[in-house]
Amino acid sequence: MFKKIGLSVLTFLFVSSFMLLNAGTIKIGAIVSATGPASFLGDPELKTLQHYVKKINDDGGVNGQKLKLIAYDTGASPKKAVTFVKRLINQDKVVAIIGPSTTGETMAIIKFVQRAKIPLISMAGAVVIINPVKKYVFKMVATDRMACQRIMQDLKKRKLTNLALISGSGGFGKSMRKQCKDVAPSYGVKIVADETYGKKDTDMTTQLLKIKNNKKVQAVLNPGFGQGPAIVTKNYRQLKIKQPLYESHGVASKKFIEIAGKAANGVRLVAPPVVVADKLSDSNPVKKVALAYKNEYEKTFHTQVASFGGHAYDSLYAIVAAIKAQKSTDPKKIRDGIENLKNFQGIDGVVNMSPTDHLGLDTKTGMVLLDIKNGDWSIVK
Amino acid sequence: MFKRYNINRDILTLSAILIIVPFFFQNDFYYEIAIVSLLNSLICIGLNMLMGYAGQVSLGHGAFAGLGGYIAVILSSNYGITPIFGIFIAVVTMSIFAFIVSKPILRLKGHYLAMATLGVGIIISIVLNVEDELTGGSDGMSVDSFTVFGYEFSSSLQWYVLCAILLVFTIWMFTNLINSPFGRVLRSIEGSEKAANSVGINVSHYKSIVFVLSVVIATIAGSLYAFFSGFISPSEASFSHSIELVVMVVLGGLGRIYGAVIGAVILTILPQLLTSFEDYQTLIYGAIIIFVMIFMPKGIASVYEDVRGRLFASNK
Amino acid sequence: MLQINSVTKQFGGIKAVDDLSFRVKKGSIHSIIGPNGAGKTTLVNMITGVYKVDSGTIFLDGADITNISTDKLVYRGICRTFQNLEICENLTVLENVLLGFDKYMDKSLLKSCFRSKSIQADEARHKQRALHLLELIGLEKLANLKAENLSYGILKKLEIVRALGTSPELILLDEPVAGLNPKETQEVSNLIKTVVADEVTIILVEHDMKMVMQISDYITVMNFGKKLAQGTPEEIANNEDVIRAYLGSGVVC
Amino acid sequence: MIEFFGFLLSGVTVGFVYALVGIGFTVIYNSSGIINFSQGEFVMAGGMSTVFLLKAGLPLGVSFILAILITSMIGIVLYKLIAFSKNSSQISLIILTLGFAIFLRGLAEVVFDKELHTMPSFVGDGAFDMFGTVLTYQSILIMIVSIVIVVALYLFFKKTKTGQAMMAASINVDAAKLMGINIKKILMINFALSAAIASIGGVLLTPITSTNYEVGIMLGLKGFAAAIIGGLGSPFGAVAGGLVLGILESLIAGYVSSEYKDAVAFVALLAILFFMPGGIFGNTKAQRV
Repeated sequence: MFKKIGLSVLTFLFVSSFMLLNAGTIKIGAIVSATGPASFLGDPELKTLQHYVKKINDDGGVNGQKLKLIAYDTGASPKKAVTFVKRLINQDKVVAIIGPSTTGETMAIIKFVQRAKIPLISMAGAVVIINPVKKYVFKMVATDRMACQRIMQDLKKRKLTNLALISGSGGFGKSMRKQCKDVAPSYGVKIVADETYGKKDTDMTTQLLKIKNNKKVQAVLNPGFGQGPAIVTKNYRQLKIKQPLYESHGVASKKFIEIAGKAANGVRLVAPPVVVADKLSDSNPVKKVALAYKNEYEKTFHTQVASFGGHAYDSLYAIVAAIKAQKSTDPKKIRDGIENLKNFQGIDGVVNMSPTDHLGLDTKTGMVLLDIKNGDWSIVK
Repeated sequence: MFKRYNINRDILTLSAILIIVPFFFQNDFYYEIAIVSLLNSLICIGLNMLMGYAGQVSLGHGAFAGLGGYIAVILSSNYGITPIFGIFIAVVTMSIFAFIVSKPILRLKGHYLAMATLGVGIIISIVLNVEDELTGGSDGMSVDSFTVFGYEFSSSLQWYVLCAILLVFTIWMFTNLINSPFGRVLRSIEGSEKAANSVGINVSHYKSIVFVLSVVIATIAGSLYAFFSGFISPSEASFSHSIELVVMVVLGGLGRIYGAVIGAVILTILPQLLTSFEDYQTLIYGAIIIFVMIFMPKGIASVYEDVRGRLFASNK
Repeated sequence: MLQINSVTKQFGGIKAVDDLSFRVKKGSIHSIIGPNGAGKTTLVNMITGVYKVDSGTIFLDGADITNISTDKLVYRGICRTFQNLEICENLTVLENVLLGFDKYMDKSLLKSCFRSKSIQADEARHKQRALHLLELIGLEKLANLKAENLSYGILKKLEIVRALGTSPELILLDEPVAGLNPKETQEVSNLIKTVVADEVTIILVEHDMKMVMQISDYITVMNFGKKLAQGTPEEIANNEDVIRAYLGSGVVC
Repeated sequence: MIEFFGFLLSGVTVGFVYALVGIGFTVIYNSSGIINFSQGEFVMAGGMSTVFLLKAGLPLGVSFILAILITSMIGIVLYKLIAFSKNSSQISLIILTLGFAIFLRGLAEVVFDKELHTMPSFVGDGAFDMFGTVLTYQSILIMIVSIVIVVALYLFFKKTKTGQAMMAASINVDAAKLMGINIKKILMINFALSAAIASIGGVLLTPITSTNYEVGIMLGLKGFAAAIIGGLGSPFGAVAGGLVLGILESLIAGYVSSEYKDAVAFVALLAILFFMPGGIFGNTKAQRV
């Protein structure tokens, strides 16, 4: 008896808690890692999505319909991302999904959006997400491969040909490490040391010590995001390693400077242009959108803009543009709409999608090279 | 015939519930939760046999389930072995592994045993994280669909039926086992190892058998979960998953056959209900565990048994 | 029947049992007495394979049984009870006794899982025998009660009955009446006598002198791990060494 | 060779932190026989409280002391829960402390946040150059504080009346009761003390490694491994265990694979449990049948 009653009570709770009836709204799903080791990324992304969905609705919605954002926080766990993507598809019945924030999570859920035929715009960096092209998967963020190329260019210019890698072991670090190793030879750069560290490691002294004792090393590159690079940077300064330290676009956030503290000064990194929107030259096509976003974000949330929020902005407006263009909220139509985006002025650059290119980002506008000076960004000329 | 095969009221009730519940399901997501509940119940039944009946703690069963799942998945996804055969090899491998591990580990007692199983579990989870060529590392790997002799399990209903049948069957076998001389031996080990030893029972042998048995069930459930969800990541094998399983068993009621099921169902559904409390999720989860351990240390099932005991006392 | 040849056991630097030898005659009740710390329980633990013997040998009916584990000894016909009660409190009284018959039971995993007919018949048969044993100590009415609900005195008897289930040829009773009142002591003592009637050899470790003198056929006295004296109850009662050791150690039992 | 000393040195710093957590385990275990799985969360609570008190504008010293007091209070709450549960089964107690750990983690998420935090070093960012690596002032501070705590504990238990009463209580509860020792009070002090020690570790560690709400999980487990490796029950053993662990980890990371660094603690733990159940410094007690 108890079992029966218990189970029926639970079933009832279960049923009633999911009674979501929303007619006439366009449901857009979001999977972000707003907390946990990738909160650097997810937090500004979530804030941006919430803010601009509200803004769009206040301005009358899309084609007369209001948007409804259903966002879940994964804490950067691929397992949770899988659970949530199923929930978004089966339970919440969204028409498009934005996210996840990280590569690992994105790779984990691709299969499910492909099967359910729901368009996904990922906010993660790795090139593997859109190469090879998958019908329902897009991304508009500069790839790690582009970041690598930009860094290698700089290394070549400074005649630093022996590079040491110390990469995070998560999806982003792994993918960028692979891409950098891949493109290095074409710039005449040799990888002379290749260390890794775990997602939640709190001390990288040992790995850095090995690099320090390697006499060939002329520069060090640290692909990774989250707390890892901050600790690497701190340990790097503690060990007084003299060679220049390069970081990836995974750290293009004020949070990085905050955690790494003074150690961040002198770090050179690649970043999406929005971070330094106000410092861009007026001829840069991105400047107008990026600056407007940056000002609005900083006014609303009273914190300095992080590049990652821009990914969310672009993804959201790309979906909106697709819905407007197709005059439909059918997921398949939205997909077609995204694939046909031309000359889309995003924060991260100008986008021209095509059936063979689900990135569509223009390389020239996609990445800028920055130095950290006195706790602030400065563009490397 | 019912009597001969020991098909008792509890089994029939459970079957009835399992048949009725799907009528309340509104969409695939409900099935999803139900299937995960069933698979967790399965692991917990094995774990309960180890902890509740033989009295041996294991803080590593999540890892065993995860590793078992990985073996089955890697075999089928990377080496093209049919899933069912993959699971079979995983079961055999994990049995041997569990048997070897059980010998030194089950000599330990109390929190030393807890710590040793925890250690083995964490080592497994680290290996799964590090060997990314094979396992996809911390980002996990995606899993091919589950086919049995050409029959593909694709809809949620198919999975639900499979898991429900498996659960009922396992519970039936488990009930028989516990009520047999074999089960008495297990319970005597929890009661007093010395007593068991003094009447000629090779305690370490039986401990190993139960350990292997519980790992086998965990492997089957873990593999099925991986095939069902189409994805596996080392978080299946993580410390927190192991803890979750132990909490399910203890919450439901150690040494109570249906306790494991009740605990598993509640703790699978609870986090889904708690997503609306997002920030407070972990807090509430912890508070519930503390509450149960303080006020119902013998688990939820014990409350039910007390009530039933009073009601049916005269019948017996 | 049992032959102990100069066994020795050390803990740290202390010799708990030191070069001890004696024989136990078939069908007899052989008591081992001695002051606390004389090494009696250590000796029992060595005979039953709980402790490894440092040196010396133990023979049962001419076969070497030195350092064979407790559970295997059961199959050779040796069973024991414990000084500190070892009863499975989570089992019923009947199940505790049934445990004694464990060595005769089929515990194949598959048969158990699928509830084979043979196992059920087996179980029913042994249940009858177990109930019969319970009748010996007048507990058949309490058969389905959890053992945790019973008094200490009853559990002490239960332990002896459980040992009987293994059909032993030799039983080692480690202080079977420790902590019992005179009435219970008498009951246990009677029980032991009826057991002897069934031609089981008994090694009895006990402090209760009255009982020892009453039921023993032969007595070995230990002190500081060594054999102090041995003989029939009368001989021991009149042995000056024994009297001195008991008085000297301040323990009068 | 210089490399070797470098690894050794970086291992020692981490080792002392494990030692501090291990000592905390030891204090509770000695007095109550309970393995407290929320020990790691005490470390987290210490670090996180300090960070947020600092953010609230309090001076470093005050924040530090307040954080230790807060954590001690948490320790007392745990004791009260355990005492209230009147539940002696080991599995239940393990689950109870695990549940408390999850609760604390959840509490930290709500009261603080899930972000990573850091704070300035107590003694400046300076460092000594040694063996090709560096020894930061903060590391030296951790070592000194750990040693001071161990010595203080030793003196407390051996020389003061309260300490001796606590020792007596741990050896024989009933006898201690007869002697008029208030067991409940002593257990409570032990829980508070253990939490305080762990929180000191948490505060000292934060400037080096940063902290967040889940930093306690691994630290707790490794601290426990340290305690067992050193022989559960001896504070000196915990220190030795912690150092062995820290150095082993660093050497493995340096010479074998940094990815398997975290496994070291658990392999060592298993090895000790299987082959030297008494730990390096403990002694196996013969079991009485």
